[in-house]
Parts: sequence; structure tokens; C-alpha cells
Amino acid sequence: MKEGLKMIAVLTLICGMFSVTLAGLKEATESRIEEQVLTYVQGPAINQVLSGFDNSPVTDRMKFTVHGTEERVTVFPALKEGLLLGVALETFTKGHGGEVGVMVGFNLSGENLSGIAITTMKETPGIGARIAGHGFTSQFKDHSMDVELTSKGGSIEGIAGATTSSTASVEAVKQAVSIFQKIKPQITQAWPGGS
Amino acid sequence: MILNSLLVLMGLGFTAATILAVASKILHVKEDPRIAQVEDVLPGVNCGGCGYAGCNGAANAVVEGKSGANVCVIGGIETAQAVGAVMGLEVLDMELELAFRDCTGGQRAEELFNYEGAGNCRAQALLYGGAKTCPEGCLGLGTCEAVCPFDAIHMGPEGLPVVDPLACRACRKCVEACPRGVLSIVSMSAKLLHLEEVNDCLAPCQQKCPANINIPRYIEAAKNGDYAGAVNIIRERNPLLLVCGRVCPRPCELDCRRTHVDEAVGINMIKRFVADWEMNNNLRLHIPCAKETGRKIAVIGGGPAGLSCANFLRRLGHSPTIIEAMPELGGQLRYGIPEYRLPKKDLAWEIQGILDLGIDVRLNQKLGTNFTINDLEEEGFEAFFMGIGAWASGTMRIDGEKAQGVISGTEFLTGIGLGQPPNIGDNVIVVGGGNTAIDAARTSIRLGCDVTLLYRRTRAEMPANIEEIEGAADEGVKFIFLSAPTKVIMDDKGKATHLECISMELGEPDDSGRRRPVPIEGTEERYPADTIISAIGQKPQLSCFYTEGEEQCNIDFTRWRTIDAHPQTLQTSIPMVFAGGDAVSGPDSVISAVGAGRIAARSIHYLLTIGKIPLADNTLRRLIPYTLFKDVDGCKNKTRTPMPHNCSGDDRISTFKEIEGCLTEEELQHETSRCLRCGLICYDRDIPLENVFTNRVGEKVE
Amino acid sequence: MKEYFLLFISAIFVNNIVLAQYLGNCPFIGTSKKISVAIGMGSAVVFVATMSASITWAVQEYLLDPMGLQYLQTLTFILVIASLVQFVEMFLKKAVPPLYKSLGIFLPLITTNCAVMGIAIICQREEFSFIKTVAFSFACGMGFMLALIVLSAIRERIEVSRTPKSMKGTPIALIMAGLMSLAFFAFKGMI
Amino acid sequence: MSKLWKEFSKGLWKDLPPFKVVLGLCPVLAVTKTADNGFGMGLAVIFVLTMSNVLVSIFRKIIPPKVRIACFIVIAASLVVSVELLMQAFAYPLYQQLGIFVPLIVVNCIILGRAEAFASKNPILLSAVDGLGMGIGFTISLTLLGGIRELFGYGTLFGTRIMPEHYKPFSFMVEAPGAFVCLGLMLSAMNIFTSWQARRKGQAVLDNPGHECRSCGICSR
Repeated sequence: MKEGLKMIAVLTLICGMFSVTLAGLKEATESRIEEQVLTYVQGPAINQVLSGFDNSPVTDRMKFTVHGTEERVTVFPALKEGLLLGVALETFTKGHGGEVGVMVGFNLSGENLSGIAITTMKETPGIGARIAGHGFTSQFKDHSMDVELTSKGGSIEGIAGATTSSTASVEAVKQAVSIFQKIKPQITQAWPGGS
Repeated sequence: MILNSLLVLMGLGFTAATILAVASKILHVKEDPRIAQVEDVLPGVNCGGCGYAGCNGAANAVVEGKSGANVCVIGGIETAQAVGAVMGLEVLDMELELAFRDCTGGQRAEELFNYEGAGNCRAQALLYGGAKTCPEGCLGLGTCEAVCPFDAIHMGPEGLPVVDPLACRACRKCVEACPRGVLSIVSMSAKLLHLEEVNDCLAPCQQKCPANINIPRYIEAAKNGDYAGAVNIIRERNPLLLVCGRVCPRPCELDCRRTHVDEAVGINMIKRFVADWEMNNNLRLHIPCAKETGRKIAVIGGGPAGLSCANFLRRLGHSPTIIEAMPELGGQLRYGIPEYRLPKKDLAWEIQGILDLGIDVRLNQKLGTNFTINDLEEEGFEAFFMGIGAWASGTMRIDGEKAQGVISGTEFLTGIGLGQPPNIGDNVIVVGGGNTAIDAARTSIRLGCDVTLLYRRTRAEMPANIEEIEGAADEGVKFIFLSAPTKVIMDDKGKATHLECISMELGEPDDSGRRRPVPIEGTEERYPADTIISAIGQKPQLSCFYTEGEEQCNIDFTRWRTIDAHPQTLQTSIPMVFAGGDAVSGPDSVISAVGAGRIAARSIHYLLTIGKIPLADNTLRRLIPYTLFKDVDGCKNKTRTPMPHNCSGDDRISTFKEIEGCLTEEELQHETSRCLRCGLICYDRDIPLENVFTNRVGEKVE
Repeated sequence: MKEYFLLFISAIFVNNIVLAQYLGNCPFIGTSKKISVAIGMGSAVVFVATMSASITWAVQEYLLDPMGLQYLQTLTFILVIASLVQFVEMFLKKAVPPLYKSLGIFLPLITTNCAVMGIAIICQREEFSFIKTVAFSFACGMGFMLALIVLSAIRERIEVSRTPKSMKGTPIALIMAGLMSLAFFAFKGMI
Repeated sequence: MSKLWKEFSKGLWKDLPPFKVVLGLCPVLAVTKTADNGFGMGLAVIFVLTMSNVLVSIFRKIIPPKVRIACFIVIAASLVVSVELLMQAFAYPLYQQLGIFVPLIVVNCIILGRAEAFASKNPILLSAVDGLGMGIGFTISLTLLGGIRELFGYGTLFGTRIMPEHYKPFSFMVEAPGAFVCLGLMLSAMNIFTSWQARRKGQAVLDNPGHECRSCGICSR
């Protein structure tokens, strides 16, 4: 029994010791990791949906509270010579195999979408996963804020056989549009508008 | 977050450790604590080399006593000692096991086809079972060499694997790898216990030998000058090599393949040479014995069968006691075979060597008179071997047999052996054609008598050794063939004076295959005789098995009034009683008795250790037909060395000096060089073997 | 139903855990010398992989996610798997000795089998539901067993054929595994 | 000093993983698509191996033998988590590339093998040096294998184009089959080299220079 107790004690203590160390390390690296994740996961998507900027949208990101809700949204601005060209924000909806993450870019000048990019998704390979393909996402480039699938009377062609995935991504864009519209005043306040 | 992490991880660690600790208590399988200790000292590599499922399995086996402290093949002596320390076992007592190659063929073994596939025996074996003609022979591609983890096997120059005894750890990898079963892991005990099987590599001589001595191997050793090696090889099957070197009727030489070239190899002369070499140099080579078991076994009868059985039991680690009715050990060797064939001092030297292994002896104790089996059982003996021989003479079944001057051959020879030669007068008639009859006749010659030997068939039918018959004729024994006694003529005092005989002719063959002699009416004749020695039909004396006043005894006999014993195990109708030698077979050769002694020892060993007597179904029972060739080609003639004789003339017929002599070293060299080194079907040719392909065993393709 | 069927096919053939995902290679090479051993090891992996993936799923769902401690995933998983394996070993030894005899000796080898840990982590990264986790981990285990048995069968034959001396043993086994992996590539077109 | 050097250098040649001691194959096969990845993985292993050896050596006296393996695992896993965090913070692309194999460092037999076979029996400094040597050896092997596969598979080395323009990348090399075959060939080359070396020195040539999973004590627990 004594040996058993010692076993338990040693294992527990070692676990405890390392947990503190690790937690400390986690605290210390947390902000840096976030930065890295944004740079390497969201960064490429932002580059796809925004263009013509000369700043780093990830470094200049800001968080806004959506009016009327508690939700906080990270917005990535595209600036040129300090003036705001457009913004990008990421939204998530439930897809076929899990969350579909969509980075949606907005043109401040024309009030329409500058493009979208899929950041994360776990759709069925070869079918739903085609939403990430160029053919699907490019439809959104310079599209008006009013997006809808053709099946529902809109102008976006869904992926054949992957209704759920197509709907999910369109829903995400719609969500982003509504958020954008709600926080637009705050955005223009935060960065000097270019137009 | 730090707090969360701390709590979760500590909780997890605590839970895991607690569950395991509790589980190890609740789910504790009652195990010998030594299993864990043994496992701790094993290397823990789970390599499986020991043949058990991992180190835990090996530890289990050790603790259960299924395996010794040297279970681990890779751990070496340190591990063995550590395991031994845990188990309290003496490590050094463990019997050494080594890989052993049975096949001797190698490159001289003929090939059925020219194989050019992958250089691996197992690959070759997939193709019609391999290219060698011999179904059991080594294919020689060295798979064993490749699998040996200890670098202990190397392919020798003859295309056969050579095991390095120092490097071999008996891991069995080679045994498993060999598709032909050429290699086996054997200890000394295993060799002693092995009953020859038809798929062993057995030369005809070894098959024929009643004791299955590995003849080619000892001749090979003798040829290489390794006389001690030869002696040890013989001792694996026959502890009485001095005796057999002198008196063996050598059935092996009958089937020697060399008989198809010229004459058989003088196998027994070679045996005698190495046996004499040991005795003359008074070497007393060390005879290894297995670890003491302390099991007591009574060996009743100190003749060749009893001596052999006691010898092998002792070497297997048991404690036999020989109980002998006569004042000295040796049985028929001492009391039946005359001095001129087997000098008593040589016999004594040989017996002493066996007793020196640690065998107890009780002399002058006769079964049934001085003790019974029940007495011995109460004394703590666990098994019994009956090697009581065949000492009772058959009767001639003629009138006047009770007359004074009529004695049996065994009686006569025993008297001589005891140093009390009976008064036999001048004219002696010996009746019978066996070795006992010849021995009696030749002994009588040496006592200065005029000896006539009466046999009811012809010389060709005499069961005695040809050399013996010739020797008797040389010494002046007169033979009367085709003549049978009908009546003993007595004088008034009841003393025999003449023997009346009738001539016979040979009729139809009887059960034994010999032609039955039929008397010819009216041909009676009388021969004068002071003494008539009847040397016919010895039988075991079975009266000792009957307790006084009882008709029945609980041991079964055959209809020839010998002890009934299982032919392969020699077990009698009483499970713990075994019997062998003349008592079972009727009068037979020394070497048969020696072989029976070993078989009985094997049976007793198994019965005492594992409770049953295992028998392979491919045990060698008769000669393997395809090994007996009609002709042996490719060999030049080499004359057989004549038997050297020590004495001649008067010296020979008037003294009991030993007649036959021993080879010289040169003669030995010549004789061993005549051996064809036969394997199962291979043998040494003078011509090289290249391009000799055969399509059927033993037959050459033209 | 079709989804699960596809999951099975994908886990066993298309994304075979050993041949396409490079997981569990040490035992794959180490225990593939004999078919009998391969079968024992394979079934042990199927068993342990399924079990540990299910348990780690629960740990992640009810412990790590609510507390926001995803970063401790590696640590907790390995701890849970190691204790689980040891527990199962003790349990089998007590409760089902025949099973222990055939499977038990392989269990200790599995603690450090990256296939088991890898399957658990993949299930988390793919955010499978519980049922899917069980199905997926079982299928992955089967994939491992399949590859292991096939390789051991090949190696038993290779053993008796002429291989260059330098290739004997592990090198030729690796090359065989490579060719098997190439063969399994053909399944890529299936889904 | 010579003892330290001996422990250090054995990982570089005598017991060079994974060639001399076939251990830790999964990362070897999986992350060696490019020399970069191999090198990065190697660095992570050096860190974990050295640190775990040091820690195990420190704690070796207080750990009860029955939970020995569990404790070693916790130590190794904690180090792996640290590596994960640090890699995410400072080398995120590498973390993305190595993916699942970063957490799987914990089940790399080398880590537990060295902890069990060496660090749990030796003082801190020796253990550290042993871990460092083994780690560096492992890194060299990984980088080498990665380099070869990258060179033939992409025509580049550490991302720089090496092969002539018209070289058509042999993409077999960077796929799973290529990994197996390439490692097999390298092991075989290693065998040839070892026996050549032995022959040159006049030593007996061993048929199978230790390519057995024997040296890793861990499988046996």
C-alpha cells in the first residue's frame, strides 16, 4: 500500500509540476502564437480577398463589438498610404463535416464584395471540398452584397451534389455582410476612409 | 489558466495512478512473486529465442519449473546466474544443450537434379522437397548459418554445417529454419534417451546393431586418431565396449555396405582397439552424468542387460542399485563366456568403470529367495528392471537324462567361472549347436578332454558364431552333424558311459525357416562318454517370481516361458517392472541385452519423470529397405585385416589364455580407411561424385 | 450508412495509416517477420486504437474543451493511453486469460505505437462525432493490420529468396513496404 | 572528457538513429519531404531528447520503478507540448508542415528508449550528452534523407533550385512509397559501407549490423 501511495504521489506531483510550467509557457507565448496563426492561416486568405494594400492587415487588425450583441469580431483593414481601401472579416457556419470558415473581403469604395476565400472546412473531399476551389469562390469577386444561390433565386452557382456545403458558405458570406453593415460606422471611424 | 492546467493535470495524473494502483490490487492475478523477480533480471527484449511468449512467458516457465535458469538464450551466463539466484537453482548443474547435426552426407550425397534457385535451403525444399536424393539429408545451402544469431554455425568444407560448441546457445533458431530436420538441439541425456527413428541418418550397420551404436561416427573418430571420442560415441549406446569388442557376434558386419565391394569392415576390431586403448592406458575417460534426481531403481540381475540399464539410469541422473544372485557381477559374461574369449580381469575393469559412476551393488541376493519386489518397494525403490537372464537349461527329453555325468552347459560353464571345474573325465560329448555348446566344447578341450560335438542339423544351421565353430574345429573338437541323442546308457552306479544317437535328415523348413531334422529309423549308434554336456534351449528361471505355495504370479510370461514385455518400452504387465535381455528374448547376444538395458532405462526415466513413456511412430523397428543396396559402385577393393591371434598350438588348447588379439595402429588405420562412411544412403566412393545423378535411390541413371 | 462505408474504405485503403500516413512504422517493420506475430500485433492494435480513440474523445469533449486546455492535448492523451493500455493488460490477465495469452504480450508494445496516438489525434483534428471516432479508429486499426499481415506474408517469402547481402532484413522490408504503398496508391482514385 | 565524447559520438555513428538503430521510423518517413522539414523535426527531437534525458536523470532516484514508464511519458509529453507551443510561436509554417508529427514526437521510441536505457541509469551530464549526440545524429539523418528526397522529388535543396532547369521532378520520391524505398536503399548503402569499412580494417564482416529492434528497451515494457 505504501508503495502504491508513493506511486500516486510521485505521478501526481510530476503532472502538477509540469502543468504549471506548461501553463506558464502557454501564457507567455499565447499572444505570439495568435499572431502567427493569423499570419499563416488567415494571412493568405486576406491576400486573396483584398488587393492593392501596402500595410499588414494582420498587424493592423482591430476587434469590434457588433452592435446589439456581445459578439466581438476581428477586422483586417487594407490600407494604402494610410487610407482604408477595404476590410476583411472571417465568419463561420455549420457545413457538412464541421465548421466552414469564410474570409470575406469588402470594398469600401464600391460597397460590394472584393472576394471570398475559404479558411477552414472539413467537407467531403472531391465534392463539398470544391467550395474552396477557384471556380466557386471567384463568383463572389466584385459581387454585390446581395448574395444568394441560383436555386433560391440568386446568382451564385452552387456546387452540384454539395448543396449543404454551398449553402453553408453562402450563409457565411451573408452573415459577414450583415456584420459588416452593423459595424461599418465603427470601421470608418477607426481608419481614415480612402474614398 | 495556470490553475486550470494544474488542476486538470494533477487530477489526471492522480486518477490514472490511483486507478492503476487500485486495479493492480483488485485485478491482481495470484502470481508467484518470483515471476516478477525473474522477469526483472531477464533482458526484457521479448525476442522469443527461448521459445516462450516473451520474457514474461519465460519467467513463468522458469517458476513453474518447465525451464531451467538458463532459459534466456541471449542473456548468457550472467542472466542465468541472476535467474538462478532468484530461483535458488544451481546454474552450473544445468545440462549443456547444443545444436547437433545428424546428417553426414554433405557434398558426397547424390543429387536428384541440378538446383540453381535461391541459395536457401527452405527455398530449395519447396521444390520437390529439395535436390538431395536422401530424403533426410542436409541440403547444404546454409540457411542455418544465416539464421544463427550467435555466429555459431559455419558451413564446413564438406557442405555440412559445423556447430561451434562454444558459441552455440541452443536457441533453436537453426532447428526451426532447417527444412530437413538435420539439426536438433540435444543434451547428453537427450542423446542417451533417443530411440533411433527411420528419418535419422542411419547407416545399415547402425540400424542392424541391436544397441544402435553410431558406428560410422566412431570409426570416423578412430580414423582421425580421436580414440577418446570414439569411446565416448560407443558409450552413448554401449557401456560394455571391452566385452563387446571381444565377444560380440557383430550382426552389424553382416549388413556392412562394404560386403558388396569385398568384405565387411572389421567394425568390432575397431571397437576393441579403442576399448583396449582406454583400458591399457588406464584412462577411465570421464563419463558425464545428468543432475542427481535421487530416484531409486532396483536392477535385478547384474548381467549385461542389468549393467547396461543401471549404467544408463545412472547417467540420466537416477540412483540404481544392482542386485545380483551370484557372488560377482557379470552374469553370463562372467559365468558363461570362458576366460579364453573374455578375460575376467578385463571384465572386472569394465564393470568397475560402470560402478564408479555411483551405482550400488548387492551381491548374493536372489529374487524370491532373499527378497521380493514388495520388499524393495518398501525400501523406497520406485521402478524395477528384471535382467535375470536365461539360466535354466532345456532338457534333451531322453531316457537317462538324470544319470550322473550328464550336466547342462550353463551349469558346466558356471562351475568353471566359479573356479570349481567339475570332474568330467576324458571323453566329453557336447549336445547342441549354439555358442554355449561351443564354449563348453572348447573349455573341455582346454581341460584336456577328447571332445565330440553333436548337432542335429548341419554346420550351416549352427547358431553359434562362425569364428567360434572354426576355432573349435581348429582346436580339435570333433563334430557329428545330423545326429540327435536318444538315450543315455548308464552303468550300475548310475553313471553315464555312452550316449546313443540317431542320424537325422533335413526335412521341410519349420517356423524358424530352418529345415526340420527328421530321424532316420534304424541308424542308432552309441558313443562312449564320461560326461555329456547338454547345451540346448536355455530359458529364464521363472520360479523366482512365484511366491511360495501360489500357482499364479502377477507378471505375464510368453508361451516360450520368457517374460512378456512390450517390445518398444520393455514394460511388463506390472507398470513399474521392466524386463530385458535373455529373460525376455531367450538366449541372445550380449549386444542385444545391452540395447535392451538402454531401452528399459529410457522407459524408466520417462515413467519416473513425466509419468508416461513417449514413443515416436517412426521408431526404427526393422532395417530401412531403401538403405540396403545390392551393389556399391565406385570403390576399389581393400583386403580386410585378418583377426590377430594371441596364442596358438598347445598354448591355445591347453590354457585359458585369450585367443583373439587387438589390431595394431597401422592395422587400425587400414581398417578404418575401409569404412565407406555411410549415411542413410550416401557413402564414400573412390571416384568423385560430380555428375552422378540418380533417379531412384540407390540406382544409377545410365 | 454510405458515409460510414466511405470512411471505412478511406481509412483502410486510401489513407492507410501505415502506407499513406506514415504512422506506426516501427512495429510495422519490427513485428512483420512472421505472420502469426503480425496477426497478434494487428488485432492488438485494432483493439487498443478503437478503445483509446473513444476514451480520448471523451477526455477532449468533456475535459479539455470546456476548460480551454486544448494545448495539453498531447500530454493528456498519452497519459490516458498509457494508463489505459496498462489497465487493459491487467484486466485481460485477470478476466480473460486465453485472450491475454494471444493478445496480451503485444499490449506493452503498443503504448509507444504512434499509430494509436496518431489515430486519436486525427479524430480530434477532424472533429469527428463519437460514433465516427469509433468507426474511424477501428477502420484505421484494420488498415494497420491489413498492411502488417500482407508485409509479413511477403517477408516470409523474401526470407527464402536471394536478396543482396546488404539488403537483407530491414532494408528489403522497407522497399517492400514502399512497393506496397505504391500499390495502395491505386486506391486513391476510388473516392 | 573522453567518456563524454564517447557517449556523445556514439549517436553520430556507432548507434546512429535510424540507420544503425532502426527506431523512430514514422517521423523519418513522414517529415522528410524536404531537407528543411527534416532539419526542423531534428531540432525538435534534439530539444526533447536532451531535455528529457536531463529531467529523467534528475528524477531517476525518486521515481518508483512501477510508474517509471508513466513518469517518463509525462516528462517527454510535457517537453513535446513545450515544443509545440514554441514552434507555433516562432516557426508556424514548420508547425503546419510537420502537423501531427509534432505531438507524435512523444511516442518516438528514441525518446523513451534513451530515457529507459540510458538516462535512468546515468548522471545528468552524461545523459545530456547522450541525448544531444543521439539527437544530432537523428537530425543529420533526417536532413540527409530529406535532402535526397527533396533533391530528386522537387529538384531543390533547402528550397533553392539545384537541379538543372529541364530536370523533371521525380515526384515518386516525395510520396509515401518513395519514403520507404529511399530509406530502404539508404539502409542498404549503409550496410555496404559498414562491411566495406570492416573489411578494410580487417575485421570480421557482420551480416546484419544490428538492424533489429533489440536495442530499444522500451518495447519490452
